[in-house]
Amino acid sequence: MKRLDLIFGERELDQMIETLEKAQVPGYTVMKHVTGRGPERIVSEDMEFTGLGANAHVIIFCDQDVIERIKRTTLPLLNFYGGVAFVSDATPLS
Amino acid sequence: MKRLDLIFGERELDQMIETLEKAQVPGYTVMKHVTGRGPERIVSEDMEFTGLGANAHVIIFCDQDVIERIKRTTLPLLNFYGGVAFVSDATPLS
Amino acid sequence: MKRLDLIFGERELDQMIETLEKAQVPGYTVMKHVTGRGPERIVSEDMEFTGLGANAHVIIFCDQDVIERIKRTTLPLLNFYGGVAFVSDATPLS
Amino acid sequence: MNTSLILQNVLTPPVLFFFLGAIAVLVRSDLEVPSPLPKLFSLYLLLSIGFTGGLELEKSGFGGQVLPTFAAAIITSLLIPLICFLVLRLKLDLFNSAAIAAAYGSISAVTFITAESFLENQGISFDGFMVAALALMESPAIIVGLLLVKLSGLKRKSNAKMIRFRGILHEAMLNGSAYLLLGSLFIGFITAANNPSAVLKMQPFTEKLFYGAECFFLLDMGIVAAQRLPSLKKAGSFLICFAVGMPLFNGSLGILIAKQLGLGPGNALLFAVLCASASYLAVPAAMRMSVPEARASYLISTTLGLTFPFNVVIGIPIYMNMVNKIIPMS
Amino acid sequence: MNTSLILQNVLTPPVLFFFLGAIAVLVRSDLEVPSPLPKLFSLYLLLSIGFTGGLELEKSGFGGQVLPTFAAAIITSLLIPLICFLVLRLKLDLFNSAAIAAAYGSISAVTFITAESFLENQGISFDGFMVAALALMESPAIIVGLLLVKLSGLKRKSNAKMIRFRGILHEAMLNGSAYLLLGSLFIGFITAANNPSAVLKMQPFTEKLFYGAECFFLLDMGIVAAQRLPSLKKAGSFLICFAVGMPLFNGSLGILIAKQLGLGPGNALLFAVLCASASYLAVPAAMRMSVPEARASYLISTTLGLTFPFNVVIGIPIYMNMVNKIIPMS
Amino acid sequence: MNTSLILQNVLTPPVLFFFLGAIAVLVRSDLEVPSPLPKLFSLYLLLSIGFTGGLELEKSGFGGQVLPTFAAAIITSLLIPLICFLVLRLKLDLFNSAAIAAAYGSISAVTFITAESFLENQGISFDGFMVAALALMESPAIIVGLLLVKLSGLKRKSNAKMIRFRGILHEAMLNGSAYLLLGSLFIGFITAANNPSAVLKMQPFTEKLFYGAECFFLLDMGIVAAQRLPSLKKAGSFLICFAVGMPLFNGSLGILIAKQLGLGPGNALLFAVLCASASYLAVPAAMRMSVPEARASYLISTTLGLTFPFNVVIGIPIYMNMVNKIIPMS
Ligand SMILES: Nc1ncnc2c1ncn2[C@@H]1O[C@H](COP(=O)(O)O)[C@@H](O)[C@H]1O
Ligand SMILES: Nc1ncnc2c1ncn2[C@@H]1O[C@H](COP(=O)(O)O)[C@@H](O)[C@H]1O
Ligand SMILES: Nc1ncnc2c1ncn2[C@@H]1O[C@H](COP(=O)(O)O)[C@@H](O)[C@H]1O
Ligand code: NA
Ligand code: NA
Ligand code: NA
Repeated sequence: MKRLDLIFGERELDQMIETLEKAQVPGYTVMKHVTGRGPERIVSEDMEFTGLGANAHVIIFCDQDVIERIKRTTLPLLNFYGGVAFVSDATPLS
Repeated sequence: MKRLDLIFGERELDQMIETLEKAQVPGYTVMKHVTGRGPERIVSEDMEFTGLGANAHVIIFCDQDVIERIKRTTLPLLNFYGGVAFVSDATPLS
Repeated sequence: MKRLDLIFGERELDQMIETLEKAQVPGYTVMKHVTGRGPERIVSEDMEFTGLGANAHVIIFCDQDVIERIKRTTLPLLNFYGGVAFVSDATPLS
Repeated sequence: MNTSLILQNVLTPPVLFFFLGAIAVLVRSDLEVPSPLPKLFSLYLLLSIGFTGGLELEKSGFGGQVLPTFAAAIITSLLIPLICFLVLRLKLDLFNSAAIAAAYGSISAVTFITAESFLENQGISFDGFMVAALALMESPAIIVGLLLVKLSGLKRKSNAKMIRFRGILHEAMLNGSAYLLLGSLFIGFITAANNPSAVLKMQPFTEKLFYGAECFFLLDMGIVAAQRLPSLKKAGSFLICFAVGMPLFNGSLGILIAKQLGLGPGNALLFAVLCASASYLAVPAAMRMSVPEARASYLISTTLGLTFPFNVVIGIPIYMNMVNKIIPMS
Repeated sequence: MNTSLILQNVLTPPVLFFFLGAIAVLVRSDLEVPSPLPKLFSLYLLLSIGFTGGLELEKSGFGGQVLPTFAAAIITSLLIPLICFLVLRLKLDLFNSAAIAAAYGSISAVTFITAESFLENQGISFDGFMVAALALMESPAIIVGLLLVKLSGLKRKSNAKMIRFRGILHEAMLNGSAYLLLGSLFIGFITAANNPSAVLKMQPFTEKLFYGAECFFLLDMGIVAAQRLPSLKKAGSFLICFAVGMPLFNGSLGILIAKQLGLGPGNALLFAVLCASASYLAVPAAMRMSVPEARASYLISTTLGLTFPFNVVIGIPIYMNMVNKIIPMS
Repeated sequence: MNTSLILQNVLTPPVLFFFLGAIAVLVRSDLEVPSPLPKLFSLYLLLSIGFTGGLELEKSGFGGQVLPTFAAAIITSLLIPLICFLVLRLKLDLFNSAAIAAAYGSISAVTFITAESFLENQGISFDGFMVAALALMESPAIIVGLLLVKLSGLKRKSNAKMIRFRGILHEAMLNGSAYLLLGSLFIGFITAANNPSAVLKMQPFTEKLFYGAECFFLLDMGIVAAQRLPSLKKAGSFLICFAVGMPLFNGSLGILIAKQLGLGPGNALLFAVLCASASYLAVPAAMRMSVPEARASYLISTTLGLTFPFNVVIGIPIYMNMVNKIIPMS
């Protein structure tokens, strides 16, 4: 199985999750209040002060075919608003 | 070495950590206030309001034999209360 | 590409990020308020109470050569103050 | 029952802020009260309610109607979950029935506060020892709920076996909110008895600030309640009827018991509200121990999404009306 | 203009705490107000400002200068972003220009409060309905800013197409801070009309506590503002001049309009401050919808890092001076 | 010394809430005050203590006993860590000794407040400038602690070399809590001198609310202290004796110095409490810079788990008793 890490602006969280549901993910995990730096933007804690929220970090454990669907549904949004997405391997503990 | 990601209800955190210690993990890292959706349950921020707490995300870097012990000590609890556990490869930076 | 997970005391965060910038990382993501246990220290939420802060969890997606530079700039600090660093494989979603 | 009574009950800041929060969700505003701020307000309210209750209990002492009321409170909150359980089992499985029954047997402190404000507005007097009754009614229903699972489940799956009696008592008496409420009550009592000047120094925090902090908390409760409404739709019409019908039944039961106890109209209303209200703070957490399968979302959407606003908006005036018919004004 | 007026404006606890926070960053102290505590204070301030404004509005009614002032407020906050946009386009791209223009058309509640305190210190009277003007001026500029992007961008890239008119109205009227402010205003109004005893019960929270909570909030604003200063340096001298020059222009404009409206000196100062101040709470979040490229760091460093302290320290006395010259003391 | 004095000291809401928190941990209740709420209260307490201290300092001026007391305060807080260090080195390594010595040289603001309440209860007067002494005693011990590591470690491992003198001063004077305390003191002083009406507007926040907020904070301190008790057991009997014996010694020392200074009984008790109390807020963070090896858990379990409750419950009445014997009632 695969593990997908998505990091993007908290303000886009609801929209992103909608696209993930459209890709029929089996589940997801969300961490909010995440900060960081990307190629062109620093997201610091004072973003939260201004109502922009910080970043959100979303983890999805799923099969490769879900990853393919996510590419179609979620990637355009990510490219528009900015953010990163990385895939790695993972095996369920069982 | 291996990396184990456990995600489950915050309320079970103490119990889970007890089982991890029983499996003699070398260490662990805990992130609380995590939300998400699993196969049958949505964990949202209002869970915290009701005292249920949100999810916890626990990361453990360890050797394969610890993973085997964790299977015995922690997996039953995880299956009872719900939650996910995934293993992947990781190499210490050194 | 690679994924690097760094976990260490929140109080050293600014210093660590300075060393990461020196290694010219393309970006990084920070999660604060993280707790855990290492080989000799338990970091619990009451650390925050005493102004020590909890742990920080930093994720960096980057190429192998950046990892090599991070080894030179960041590892000494990590060894001095304590903390863990693990590398795994990751592929950008695209 | 006249609508002006309802309107007057609704047009108070706490209730208006509740609806402001609920409407925020419905119109998709991005207003939110980020965690753990709601926790700050719920801890504050429990501490203040408990402390003030302790002061009042010290003033009233344990004579007269006090001890009989306490006994009746405990018995009622053992009885109500049993009734609820029987009703719920008509349609729901064991675990959900037990969890929801426990919630309706327990109490909602915010509903109680709203009823107090309502009485003040109407100029009807009531006694401070009723807060102690509130504190006493928080836990017994949880014990009943957990026992129901344990006993009914004996022949069944493994879960029930995992529950031990000590664990049940522990969850019921020592969950964070019951513990803080009872502890603050105790501290208020001791302080009133030994240290009257300290009482004065606490008042700006525990009393003056209370009404405003309640508004803030209700703003968030409105948000949470409205977020839960969709899952209520999924829960089906049985639960929706239950969420409205059960409080009416429990409230009426409470009034009859209050009449037997000889309580005045103010105390009788408060007793009715304690019976009619359902818990969304202590119970979900406590029940999870035995019932991870109980879909907490049902529980909270029923108690917080429907029963709470029902009680606060329509219920309280209805119970008052019933009290006025049944209990003679002193 | 005398420096004692400036000094008296600066030597108040809120302003001093702002600088205490700013200096903490400059001397690299590790003082911080961890999130979400700043959110607690900003929610509290909006709720209290709104509620108190509602009370005052109920007192003043809608007669006399009230409705004309409201109309002027809305028109001004549609006009100012257009002027700002023209100026900004001299040097900046479309997206940044629109975002910053919207911020300067909108208002800063904390600057407004500081001006109120200033008037109280000077013993100059003003009217409570001005808070309602503040609430009305929060949203229109956001609409203008988003429309500017949409219209100018029509022939251009895809982003502009993604913005729909409904979305624009939604972001402008229903962003968390506008919604809470207007909602609390509404609740204050209703409560004052129906429930005077509830007003008294709210006062310890919404009024007594206000000044101190403002200090705490300004401590954090000082920290954030100072953290933003480096990125202001990157922004270049054009933006720095804009951040100081534009408030002076907008403030003067506000005073002229106030004179036409026949407002007294107190209200005129408040109107000038509404025009001169720039938003850092609602606007950045609302603009992001259309303009993810707009470097929010420019926006916030300009409005919060420079315009806010400028207005609070020097601006208010300057505007007062202008008011005294232009508007005869009644 | 009579036990009624102890009882009266214990039966106050702040102390009772401390024990409520501690017992919650012992009986395994799930009561918790989630982060960053404790930070909210500690920031609030520092701000309020500082501001009020500034007001009082402005009232008292710098004449009479004020400056000598300040000088004595600084000298004492340089001396005490040296004594503690010598004692600790009998059993502990360099790093732990230095860290713990610094903590006992520094002060605990909450212990100080409790002593003030104690004096008020007893009807014994004291002076506001003692808060300024508290602020002055926070940092010097940190400098001593860091210097001890640097000097003793010169021939040793690399750590000591990494500490620079500028860094030491920076950590000691500009750590968040010292900075906020001194800054608020300064602001209180300026406000009292220039703006008496602003002082009145601050009071509901900084004074009226204080006692209740203190209770809330102590509830959390009780939880943290009790969580630390197990690691105290690991620390061994030497540290346990130290945590009780050292405050007694330092308190006595403080009383002797107070006698030399000619302080009245109230001020003398406060001075003794400053000497006897140990820091758990500023010091652990500051020491970490030099001493990542210092097991912070030892430090906090000793100061917060044992010395703090000891001082608050038994220590204060003991010191009062000693003061009454040594210093004649004026
Ligand atoms: N190379 C990277 N490694 C880890 N996190 C990253 C990286 N690049 C970007 N991010 C995260 O993604 C967020 C949004 O990135 P962007 O909008 O592309 O600047 C940043 O704030 C970081 O938290
Ligand atoms: N496929 C998944 N990917 C990421 N997180 C998941 C996934 N499935 C479940 N989770 C997380 O595990 C939590 C508990 O899952 P469950 O109790 O099985 O519904 C959820 O709330 C999610 O945070
Ligand atoms: N084996 C491990 N797996 C996951 N996290 C760890 C591990 N070892 C240490 N950590 C994390 O690293 C932090 C600092 O570790 P240390 O200072 O080495 O005790 C701990 O508080 C944990 O959060
Ligand atoms: Na009930
Ligand atoms: Na403006
Ligand atoms: Na000391």
